[in-house]
Amino acid sequence: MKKFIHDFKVIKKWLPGSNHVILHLLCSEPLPPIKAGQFAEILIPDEPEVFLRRPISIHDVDTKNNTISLFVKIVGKGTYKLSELRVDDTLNLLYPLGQGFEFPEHDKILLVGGGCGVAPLLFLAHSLSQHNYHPDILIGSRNADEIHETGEYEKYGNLYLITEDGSLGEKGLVTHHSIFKTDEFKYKIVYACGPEGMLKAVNQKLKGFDTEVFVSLENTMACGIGACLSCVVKTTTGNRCVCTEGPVFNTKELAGW
Amino acid sequence: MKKFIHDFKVIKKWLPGSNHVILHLLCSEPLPPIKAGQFAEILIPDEPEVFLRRPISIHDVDTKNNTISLFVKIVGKGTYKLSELRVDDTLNLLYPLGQGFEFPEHDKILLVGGGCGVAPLLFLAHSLSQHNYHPDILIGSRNADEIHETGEYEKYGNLYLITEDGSLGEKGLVTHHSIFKTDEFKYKIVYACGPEGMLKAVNQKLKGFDTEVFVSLENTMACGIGACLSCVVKTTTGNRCVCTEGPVFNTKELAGW
Amino acid sequence: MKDLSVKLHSLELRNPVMTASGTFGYGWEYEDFVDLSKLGGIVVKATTGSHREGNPYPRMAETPHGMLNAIGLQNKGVDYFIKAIYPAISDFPTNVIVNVSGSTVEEYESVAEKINELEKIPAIELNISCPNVKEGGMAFGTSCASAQAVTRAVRKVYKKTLIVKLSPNVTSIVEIAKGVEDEGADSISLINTLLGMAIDVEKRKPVLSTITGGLSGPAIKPVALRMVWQVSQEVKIPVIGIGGISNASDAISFLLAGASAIQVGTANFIDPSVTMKIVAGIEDYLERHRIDSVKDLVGALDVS
Amino acid sequence: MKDLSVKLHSLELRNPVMTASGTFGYGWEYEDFVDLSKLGGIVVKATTGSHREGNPYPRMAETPHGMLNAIGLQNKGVDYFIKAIYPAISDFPTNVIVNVSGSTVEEYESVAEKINELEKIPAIELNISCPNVKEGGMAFGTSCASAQAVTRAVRKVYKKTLIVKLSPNVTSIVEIAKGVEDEGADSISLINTLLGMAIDVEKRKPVLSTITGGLSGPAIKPVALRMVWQVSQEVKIPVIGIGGISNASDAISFLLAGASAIQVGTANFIDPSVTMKIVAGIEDYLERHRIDSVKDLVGALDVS
Ligand SMILES: Cc1cc2nc3c(=O)[nH]c(=O)nc-3n(C[C@H](O)[C@H](O)[C@H](O)COP(=O)(O)OP(=O)(O)OC[C@H]3O[C@@H](n4cnc5c(N)ncnc54)[C@H](O)[C@@H]3O)c2cc1C
Ligand SMILES: Cc1cc2nc3c(=O)[nH]c(=O)nc-3n(C[C@H](O)[C@H](O)[C@H](O)COP(=O)(O)OP(=O)(O)OC[C@H]3O[C@@H](n4cnc5c(N)ncnc54)[C@H](O)[C@@H]3O)c2cc1C
Ligand SMILES: Cc1cc2nc3c(=O)[nH]c(=O)nc-3n(C[C@H](O)[C@H](O)[C@H](O)COP(=O)(O)O)c2cc1C
Ligand SMILES: Cc1cc2nc3c(=O)[nH]c(=O)nc-3n(C[C@H](O)[C@H](O)[C@H](O)COP(=O)(O)O)c2cc1C
Ligand code: FES
Ligand code: FES
Repeated sequence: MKKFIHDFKVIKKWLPGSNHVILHLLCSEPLPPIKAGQFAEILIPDEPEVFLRRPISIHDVDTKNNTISLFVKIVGKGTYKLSELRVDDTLNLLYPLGQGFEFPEHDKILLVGGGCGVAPLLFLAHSLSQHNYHPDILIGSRNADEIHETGEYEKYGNLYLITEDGSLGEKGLVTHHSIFKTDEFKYKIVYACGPEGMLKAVNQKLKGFDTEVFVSLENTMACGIGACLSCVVKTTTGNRCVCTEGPVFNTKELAGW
Repeated sequence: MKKFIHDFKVIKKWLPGSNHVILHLLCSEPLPPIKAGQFAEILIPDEPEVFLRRPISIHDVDTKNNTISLFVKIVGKGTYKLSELRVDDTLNLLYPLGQGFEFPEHDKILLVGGGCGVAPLLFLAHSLSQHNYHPDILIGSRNADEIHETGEYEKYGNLYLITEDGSLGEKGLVTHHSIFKTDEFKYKIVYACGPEGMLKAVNQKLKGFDTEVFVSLENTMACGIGACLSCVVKTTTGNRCVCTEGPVFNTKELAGW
Repeated sequence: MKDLSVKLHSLELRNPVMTASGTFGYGWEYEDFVDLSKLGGIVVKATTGSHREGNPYPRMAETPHGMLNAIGLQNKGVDYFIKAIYPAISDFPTNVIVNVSGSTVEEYESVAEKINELEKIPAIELNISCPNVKEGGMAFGTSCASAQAVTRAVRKVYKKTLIVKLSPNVTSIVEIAKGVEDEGADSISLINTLLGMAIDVEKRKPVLSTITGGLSGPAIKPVALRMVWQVSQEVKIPVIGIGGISNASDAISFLLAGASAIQVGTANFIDPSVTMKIVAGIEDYLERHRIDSVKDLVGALDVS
Repeated sequence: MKDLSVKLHSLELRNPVMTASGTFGYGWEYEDFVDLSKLGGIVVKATTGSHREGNPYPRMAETPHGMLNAIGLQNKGVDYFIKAIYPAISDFPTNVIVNVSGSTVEEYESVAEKINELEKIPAIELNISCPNVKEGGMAFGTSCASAQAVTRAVRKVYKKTLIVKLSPNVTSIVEIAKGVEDEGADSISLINTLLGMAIDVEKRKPVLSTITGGLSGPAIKPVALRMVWQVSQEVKIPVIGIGGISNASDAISFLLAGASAIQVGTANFIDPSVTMKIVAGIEDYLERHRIDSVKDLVGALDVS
């Protein structure tokens, strides 16, 4: 897929909960085709402590209005700076990067998101729904403060929630959710995004099942386009770049999973 | 004099002409005593290409309102960033630095400013006037576009102008101004600020006269407080720091002038 | 029109702007952003005798105005390169130069010998300066005797333009530069990365799996510029300047310091189209300064 | 209350935060911003056998996240120091360490011998690594034999804590560190500046009057950290980490890498009160990580 470097204008920004920011960005050019699971490398403006671009998933795309949105957890200097942007500020994106999710042949789909890794799931649910799929969606988090936009997800599928402190939905870790009850588990495909520990736990949980598990990885990146080889993950066929061959992988291919 | 690091708030900013910015800054603490000719080391915010603070003269002080002003020529990244500041932005200053001008015993004073070097002259005229001196003021510049705030200077003394293209006042270089006519030159003290070439020309011009010439130098600086020894100028008594022993020097002390 | 062409021994470049090995992939990664026909050349990834997986993840750390990498020469080996990659890149409308690496003199020699057969590859860059492999790599570049030994062996089998890429992690870069010149190098490129390290204090662990790695980016530019200046005073063969170049003004600094051409590395990651801006910026500089040929900038630093 | 104290041979520091020579004047320049009684120590400017004017202006250039300096050891000489400066600083409520420089072994020796007589100076730092003087300086620090020769001569006449400050412009920092340890150094500090260069492309001139100068600041931190890590693995005497330290997290990196104390240099120029923030930040880190003594951080990097 052809990649672009475009300037976007911040048209809306809000700070849901205490450490997230959601940005709506208007592209200065017509948006190119973007697939769910793809990401952008963002140039962080005016921040002396940040040198490299930062990879952030495309959270949703609104082709009619030529906008995209980002869902960012504030974890360091770069993401903090993103949370400080004001409406009308400009942001430079290198995108769309990576392979994104492949659509399956059947409709027994579960999307699982944990913590901030949830970012690409909204666009995935949105895309699946546009193609007449009916995914179920499970979002897990530490507490209610970290779960946002539930109304958005509900547009595209049944939404299940779980929090570690029980403040929203069931109580426990994602893999404790009743959806994973052995005798009732009905999904053929699971798409999961979130912290690596959670992804591994989900994958372990489904080892005995006839289910394919796809995960979106978040290795640190320098270039985002396959040039630097920083972002590799060990697969059954050797080191492969998360930026160009991922970020989405079938866990069958991942060595040591 | 005791030095401080204070945050200032931009309360007014304007861009007179095409490559200058004037900033009015409100101090977050009561302003300490500041002498004309002293300067501040300014932390340039959010500019990855600027590492060190930038030395900028105190252009004027308004003790009643607890504000100072700066007059900055945009020549590079740091000064450009200053011109991009918005009202309510914060600026961090290390100040007041250097020795400033000494008040003379008599009242035959000429202030000479060239180009952007004019910055400290307004505060000097202001201070002299507060102490009942009546300086004459000569400002030279490339063209009318580079001469600003003439009304301010006129409050404190007679103002003479000269521009290289004759677009304001007399035509020529500063030293061509009729004020320097040999037979009429009456000043015992000249305070000059501006590009080094101009300062040297003024000094040369007055070599035969019974006049003391004080100049304000603009050597590049790292620390601004006498610690790094970057900013030295060669004097008759060896290398001396412009930041702590200047920026104002009697040209008699400067080697090779 | 200004004349931007330069020559490195018998290698003609349409302009002095090349891309640095390991930062530009095989070139196709950048095709959406760079018109390859407007580049002086591209130096492709390190190629070794056989397949290498490189070092474990994490291999990268951000530092102030720079980055550390510990890729460790991941590549599929020279035979795969010849079979699967060369056909895809041999018709690129620019000079394609292969960066040759190894763990033993024999490995360098055998890779160079194989690349020598590739008609469309006009030059190789001998990487005796990679800090990211346990055996060989940088070790060759940090002693004059071993730098000379590799160069000598490769010179025997490689008939086209031989560039030797030096390591900055040495006491006297000039000594090594002269050493490889004596062994028949046609050009010298410098610098490779400085050996550095980063620590995650919260985890109390090194950021890189290899503990140390190679520092690149604007942070190293002053050191690179100094070494280019020192070396170009002392050797007769053309020098290629590398290290932190991010804009036309950086590139011109290296030319003035004595480099006949330059390579852009880490800056490609921040702006994949940066090389195009650098070419345009050099042309603009020549216009503004009324200089007809970029060759007149080479070594034109005024130190009076 | 956490225990921040550390020991460098027989020199006791109330905390590991010192200031680097040439960046903190004689201490009084910072009295409006720093409570000297809260510093581990200050290393004052280089002192030589006789008065030196240093290099001509310009002596400083800004670089990406760093600066080049070419001060050239400007100072009034050891006798003036003893007569006019020592009385003013000898009662500072912290350790005052003198940075000793010279052009010949005899000069180092004679300065050290004179400083040895000053009761209130508990240690000297031997600067065999200044890149900014033609004769001597860095040359002593870039060969093991000459580094050893200076250390040996000074060790004979200097009876208190002897710190030797190393140059990073070498192929093997470990070799030189072990060399000076063998000659009786009580501690090693590193790094001094990397040799670098900057060019004003519009004027086509070097920015510094001396063409090349010493690079300092965050840009060099990864190199400094790597050298501290390498050296502290190989010597038994305590190491002092220097290079780009600008905040508590940087300081802790150096401690984890093996430094028993650190020095803050260039960062003082950007925030004259930075050392106070670093001391507070180290204390906060110990609190958060439930560590009682800063000594437990030294070399505690987890490389498993
Ligand atoms: C393909 C991809 C898609 C991503 N999508 C999103 C997204 O949609 N929303 C979102 O909030 N984040 C996303 N991330 C993660 C995001 O890139 C990092 O959080 C961000 O780069 C951190 O930058 P910073 O400057 O704020 O943190 P820094 O100041 O650089 O680091 C802060 C801390 O975070 C750690 N850290 C930084 N980057 C990573 C990483 N990639 N993996 C693990 N630890 C890291 C650092 O080690 C450090 O401890 C994605 C990452 C990838 C690779
Ligand atoms: C004591 C003192 C008082 C000053 N007062 C004022 C003032 O009131 N208003 C004002 O506009 N400027 C003043 N200056 C000059 C001002 O400090 C510089 O213009 C500024 O630092 C340039 O920063 P920059 O980042 O914009 O330029 P850079 O991007 O750093 O440099 C742009 C160009 O300017 C040159 N340059 C930078 N600094 C200097 C310098 N100090 N002398 C000569 N050339 C330089 C550089 O070599 C380069 O060619 C003063 C300087 C000193 C030392
Ligand atoms: C991710 C990465 C990989 C690199 N791989 C190689 C390599 O394979 N061979 C080589 O000679 N140099 C390699 N280098 C060094 C660069 O070619 C260049 O010499 C160095 O990065 C300095 O230039 P820069 O500051 O412009 O990046 C690599 C650098 C980076 C950042
Ligand atoms: C302006 C300046 C002057 C210096 N003078 C000396 C000196 O006289 N003696 C010395 O041993 N080191 C000197 N240094 C080196 C510093 O002490 C320190 O080793 C180096 O700057 C790296 O630390 P930093 O990155 O924290 O500045 C000087 C550094 C600077 C920036
Ligand atoms: S981030 Fe550079 S190859 Fe993936
Ligand atoms: S700027 Fe540091 S001594 Fe003057």
